[in-house]
Amino acid sequence: MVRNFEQINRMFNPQSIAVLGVSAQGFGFGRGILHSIMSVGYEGRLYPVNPKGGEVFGLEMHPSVEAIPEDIDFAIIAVPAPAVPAALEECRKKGAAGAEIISSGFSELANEQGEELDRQIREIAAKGIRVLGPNCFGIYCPKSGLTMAPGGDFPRKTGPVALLSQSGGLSIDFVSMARWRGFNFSKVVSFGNGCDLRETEMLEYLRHDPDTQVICMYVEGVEDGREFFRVLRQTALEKPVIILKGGLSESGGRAVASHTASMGGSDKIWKAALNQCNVVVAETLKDMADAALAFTFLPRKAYKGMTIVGGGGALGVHGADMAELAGLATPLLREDLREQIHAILPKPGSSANNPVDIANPFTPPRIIKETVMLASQDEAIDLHLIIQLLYMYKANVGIMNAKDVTEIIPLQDFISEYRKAHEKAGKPIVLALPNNRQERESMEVEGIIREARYGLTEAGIPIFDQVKDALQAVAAISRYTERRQAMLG
Amino acid sequence: MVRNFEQINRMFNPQSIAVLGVSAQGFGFGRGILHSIMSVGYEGRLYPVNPKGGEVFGLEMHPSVEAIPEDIDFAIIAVPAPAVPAALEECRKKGAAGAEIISSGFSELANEQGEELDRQIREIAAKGIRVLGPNCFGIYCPKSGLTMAPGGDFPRKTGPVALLSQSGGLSIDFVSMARWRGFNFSKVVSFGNGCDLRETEMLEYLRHDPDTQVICMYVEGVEDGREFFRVLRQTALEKPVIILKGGLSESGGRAVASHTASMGGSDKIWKAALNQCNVVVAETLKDMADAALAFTFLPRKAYKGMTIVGGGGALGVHGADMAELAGLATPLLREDLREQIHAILPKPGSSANNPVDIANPFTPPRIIKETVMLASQDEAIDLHLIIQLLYMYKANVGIMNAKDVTEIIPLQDFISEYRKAHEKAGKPIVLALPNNRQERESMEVEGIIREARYGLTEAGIPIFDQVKDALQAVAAISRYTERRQAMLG
Amino acid sequence: MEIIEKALADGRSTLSESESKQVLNQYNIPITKEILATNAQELDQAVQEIGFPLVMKGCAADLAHKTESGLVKIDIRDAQEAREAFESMMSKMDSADKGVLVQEMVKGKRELVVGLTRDPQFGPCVMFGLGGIFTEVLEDIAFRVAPITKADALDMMAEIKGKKILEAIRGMEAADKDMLADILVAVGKLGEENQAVSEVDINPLILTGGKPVAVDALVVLAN
Amino acid sequence: MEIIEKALADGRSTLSESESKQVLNQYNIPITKEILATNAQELDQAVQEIGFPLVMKGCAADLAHKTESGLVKIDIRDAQEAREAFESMMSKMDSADKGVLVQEMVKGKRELVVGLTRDPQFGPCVMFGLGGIFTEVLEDIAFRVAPITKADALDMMAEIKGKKILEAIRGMEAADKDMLADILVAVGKLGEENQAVSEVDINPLILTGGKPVAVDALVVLAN
Repeated sequence: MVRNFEQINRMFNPQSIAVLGVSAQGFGFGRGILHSIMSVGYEGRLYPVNPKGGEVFGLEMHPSVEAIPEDIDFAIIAVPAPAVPAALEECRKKGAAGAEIISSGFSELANEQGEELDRQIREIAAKGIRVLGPNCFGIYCPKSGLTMAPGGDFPRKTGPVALLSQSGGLSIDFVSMARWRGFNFSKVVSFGNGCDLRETEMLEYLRHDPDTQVICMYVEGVEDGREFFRVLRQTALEKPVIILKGGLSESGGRAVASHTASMGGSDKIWKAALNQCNVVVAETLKDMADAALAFTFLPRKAYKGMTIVGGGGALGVHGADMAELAGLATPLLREDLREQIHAILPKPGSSANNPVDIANPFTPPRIIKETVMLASQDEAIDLHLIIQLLYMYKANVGIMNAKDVTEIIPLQDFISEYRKAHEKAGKPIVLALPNNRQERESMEVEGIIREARYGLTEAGIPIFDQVKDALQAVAAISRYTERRQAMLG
Repeated sequence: MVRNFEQINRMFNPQSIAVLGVSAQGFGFGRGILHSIMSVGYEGRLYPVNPKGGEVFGLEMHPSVEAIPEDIDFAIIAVPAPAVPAALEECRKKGAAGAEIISSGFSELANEQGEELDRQIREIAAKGIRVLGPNCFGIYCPKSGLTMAPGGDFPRKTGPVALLSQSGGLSIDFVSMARWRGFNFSKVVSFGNGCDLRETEMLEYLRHDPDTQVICMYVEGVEDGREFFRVLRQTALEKPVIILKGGLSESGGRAVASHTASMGGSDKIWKAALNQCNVVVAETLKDMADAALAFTFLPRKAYKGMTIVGGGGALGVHGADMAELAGLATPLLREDLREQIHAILPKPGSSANNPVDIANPFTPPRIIKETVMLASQDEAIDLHLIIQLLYMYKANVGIMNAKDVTEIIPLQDFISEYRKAHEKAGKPIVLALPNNRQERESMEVEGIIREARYGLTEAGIPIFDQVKDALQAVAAISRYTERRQAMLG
Repeated sequence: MEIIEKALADGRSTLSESESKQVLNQYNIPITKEILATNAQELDQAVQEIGFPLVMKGCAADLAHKTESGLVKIDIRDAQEAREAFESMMSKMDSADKGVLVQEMVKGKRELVVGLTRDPQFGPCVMFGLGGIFTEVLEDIAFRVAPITKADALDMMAEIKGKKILEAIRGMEAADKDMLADILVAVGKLGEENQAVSEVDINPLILTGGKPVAVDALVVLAN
Repeated sequence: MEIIEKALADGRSTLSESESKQVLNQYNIPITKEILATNAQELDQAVQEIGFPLVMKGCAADLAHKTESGLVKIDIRDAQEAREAFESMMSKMDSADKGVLVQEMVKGKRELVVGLTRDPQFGPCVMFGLGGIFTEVLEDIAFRVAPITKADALDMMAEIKGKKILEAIRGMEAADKDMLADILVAVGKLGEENQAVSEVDINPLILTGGKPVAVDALVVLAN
């Protein structure tokens, strides 16, 4: 197994790559992925292949794989489906550890010709070259500079999250959702039809991968349920695994059939199997991104009690309701702390009960920081949720005689005070930072919110759009941690 | 009752307003609301009152209400709590139909002095002046130009939605969330402690209000449950009522107590009562806004079958899963239509099954329009959901050699083709228009999405952030309509 | 209602099973055929009238945990058994109004619960759900604010998770939903018309061949 | 296992109740005390051994809807009743292997279900939930992929909505969760070790004084 992983490691970290099926002009997949890899700044050697020769993006085209002047580590195959088996065999002979086949037109068409091509690919793979795809987007590995076709501007910053997905489009989406949430990737793999490498083996690989601490998966069907289950159970004991399962509904199942030609499996058994393995089940891709953010930023702990701090009573009421739904408590704070918090809050309209009502959204960040520091002294409190309605400042522009909202939002103050709170409070802080002013005329509010999010995530504070998103993500960590402890006895 | 409503009508549409408690400088509430009303462009006569006289925003201050040169229709009271009863009595004598008391420091403090002030207000109200508040933000009525304190830039455009809320901050938030979603208001009322006018009477008023077609409510507790129930049941039979109930959890209930001093009531009975009245129950304020959008834009119908149209297989799988969870079906389309749709879709990678996979997010809007027009001919289809990933264009900027994304997104095409589809398809269209590229460096993508949202909502197409949001909102209409028909026998 | 007024006058906060069922009976809610016996002679008459097999239950106001206290005996098949049960039960109770309720044994596996509760905000509310031990185990119940319409009552039956229990399953007849709806409407009316009634608990309401019968009942009064 | 192999050799796709229980018994799953009688003499012996009250059930492979077909009689209290039931049941069945199962009457109100199913993707899966008519009415069941650990089994008990049924309620003893867990683990093992078994259905598994006993069981074979 370990030997095998060395081969897969070579695929993720190739020194030389052949790209087959690159046209000199147009927007074909081959040319697209070459462009992406160059844009992302891959440092190894790139060998575009086109029988007609010529040049592309300043690189010489090679008439065949054989004509490449050295052995290759990895191949990206984008030739038309019928030409794929021969191309793959050429790459194998050229020493490639593996290949990703991004061409489509295989078993996903659910016709005989497609099935036959898949079979041929499997035969060649069995001779020693490992294959991702066909009908996939392949690998994004920020460490090595390998990226997917529309991922030319993906970050090179690495992080602890891996994604394993049957769908290519969804991989692109997920990386996009991660970059502004502030978490990064070890490896992203889209394996499409999964003729050779697919969910189970890749999961086992990621389990052993020292760069991966959190594993996200999009699964429609699996090839060998029992083996997948065995590996999943073991993996989830070691690293949190977050899964979005597609095709649980009847017509979702039908869409799966036309999408990657795999069996959906029975709804109830799937849910039971994921639950049994202590998998974090995400309902939407957004939920998966929020959970990955939480698992990346927050200590793994069974969070029970929390404070909710925000300006406006209804906000706190709603927060407490959502917390209870998520299985989190907002207990009344210790009396001495309540008194000290009461003393620093603006009056009237504030409340030092938990949820803590800071009276209005314009209460200075220093006071919120102090509130959080005080509340941290309560042993019943494991975590703080601050609800920050920055967009509310917009309504004050007129009466404050300001030029625009950037003048009156103390943005740097927020970032620096919350940074301090994060460093000194001794208990994690999460922020809900919604923007309820998304009209065309308030782009500057969006700009500020993005700056705030960037500054705070850089400081290590995870930011969520909505209160409910934050609470669900925290609750997922609690559940995972508690059950893991129970499973380990 | 009708006579009573005439008095309330006068409060919403005053010709003259006294504002009590306006300071010449600073950011006090009185000065704030005066500024807001002037900013919004109120056309009636405004009389700021300050015993010291002087000027504010170019208006003469009157030393007392009595000194105002004419009788007043409405009063806005922002003087300190202990001075409120006397101020209210002055306004009553000056002929005011009603007043909103935005000062705080009353029964919400849960002390004897506060209770006593509330009692005095009730006594004066009983003599004939109707009161909103205290501890409220009062009225926003775009038709008359009356607005709330931080609502100086609220739209003057009127619409069919009314909001009735104990919380003022939440009212502001909800109006903000409405403006970019594209729906507008008949009346928004925040009644705070609700000494006089509150949920039941205002609901009855809105039931009779010809300008109101959809009623949203934020409720923590009610004064007379049985009477509220009776009016709610009758109202929801005539107009959809969407309710966000705060304080169902234990600590949410505690926050309610400190917020507006009303009883939360038992969780189960509340849910049962709302269900019995066929209320649309919203879990979050965002859900309430999405439901209001759907009820405003879409015909009231028991939607059952729908198409889901999007680029990328996993997207359709997920859409179908979410639809089933919401109780909506995505049936296979009629064979002849499937063939016609298949013929116009790009290949390979597309599927004319339902969900319809348009292969990638860059398929021209004309093809999506034609798909929708064809699918409309299927009798099993009541509605279309298009999933539009405009942000995906951003990744193509490099390979397309474009200056930026605005160059390559056919924005006007989208708007005009979808407009045509909306006008001619004969079945409603809803759009999910997420933005998964919210990093600081992609503000231009956000700008385009907002333009698209604006253009499409202007054309009558409701736009939701996420697929799940759209499906939940449509499902709410189906449930409301079906149960209403059942209740009417 | 006379029974209620009398109990209130006596300072009692509950009605006995027998009294509770008389109240239900006045609202046309079907109850078990039953006779209260306070001595051996009444017992013999009651047994003769009800017929075997029968059920016997200790009966007095404020009796709790009848089953656990040995105050319920089912499937009594002869006079000897009945006499022994009577003596045993009488010896276990000490209130002045004590007696033994001789009751027909209702055949039916499906137990439901119907109840009334007073919510501080919404007043009398009708409850419907799975009965017997499942009321406690599953809390699969629906509430409606009274007064309720027949449509409300049917809605309640459709709302519980175990609604399939009302269908024709395992060779049993479908429940008479019309009769059930009438019972729910009647319980709401009972709550509306008797401010002194703070709770009603009919549990179990057994489906016997599809027809509901109140087999045990408790009316609680507000003091 | 011999019983299974014989049934497969006979081309059968189900085991009779008696055979099914023997399979369970080999996995240490507690079953009712029972004796199969095929003639009057065997009946008398069986009745004597089991003792009254007892239950009689028609027994053959491929019997469906026993209750509805009059092939189940419970609470038989004397020899006369037993003889009548035997004759009536024998006359209603026509397969060669027919017989009547004479069974102890298990006391207990709480019915559970334990089962095994084979999922096309995940293989043998163990099921646990509320039994009797509630299996159908509520589908309050939990699944786990086999083999399962004891912790998995306890997890299943905590997962069902009606988990309170396992607690000490209404004067009944708490269920012996340890025994229940062993049963669930054993059913998983049975599925793992016998590829020919496609389904197991133990319904009801009755709690009698907290101890679970398999009162009815069906083993389905894959052909």
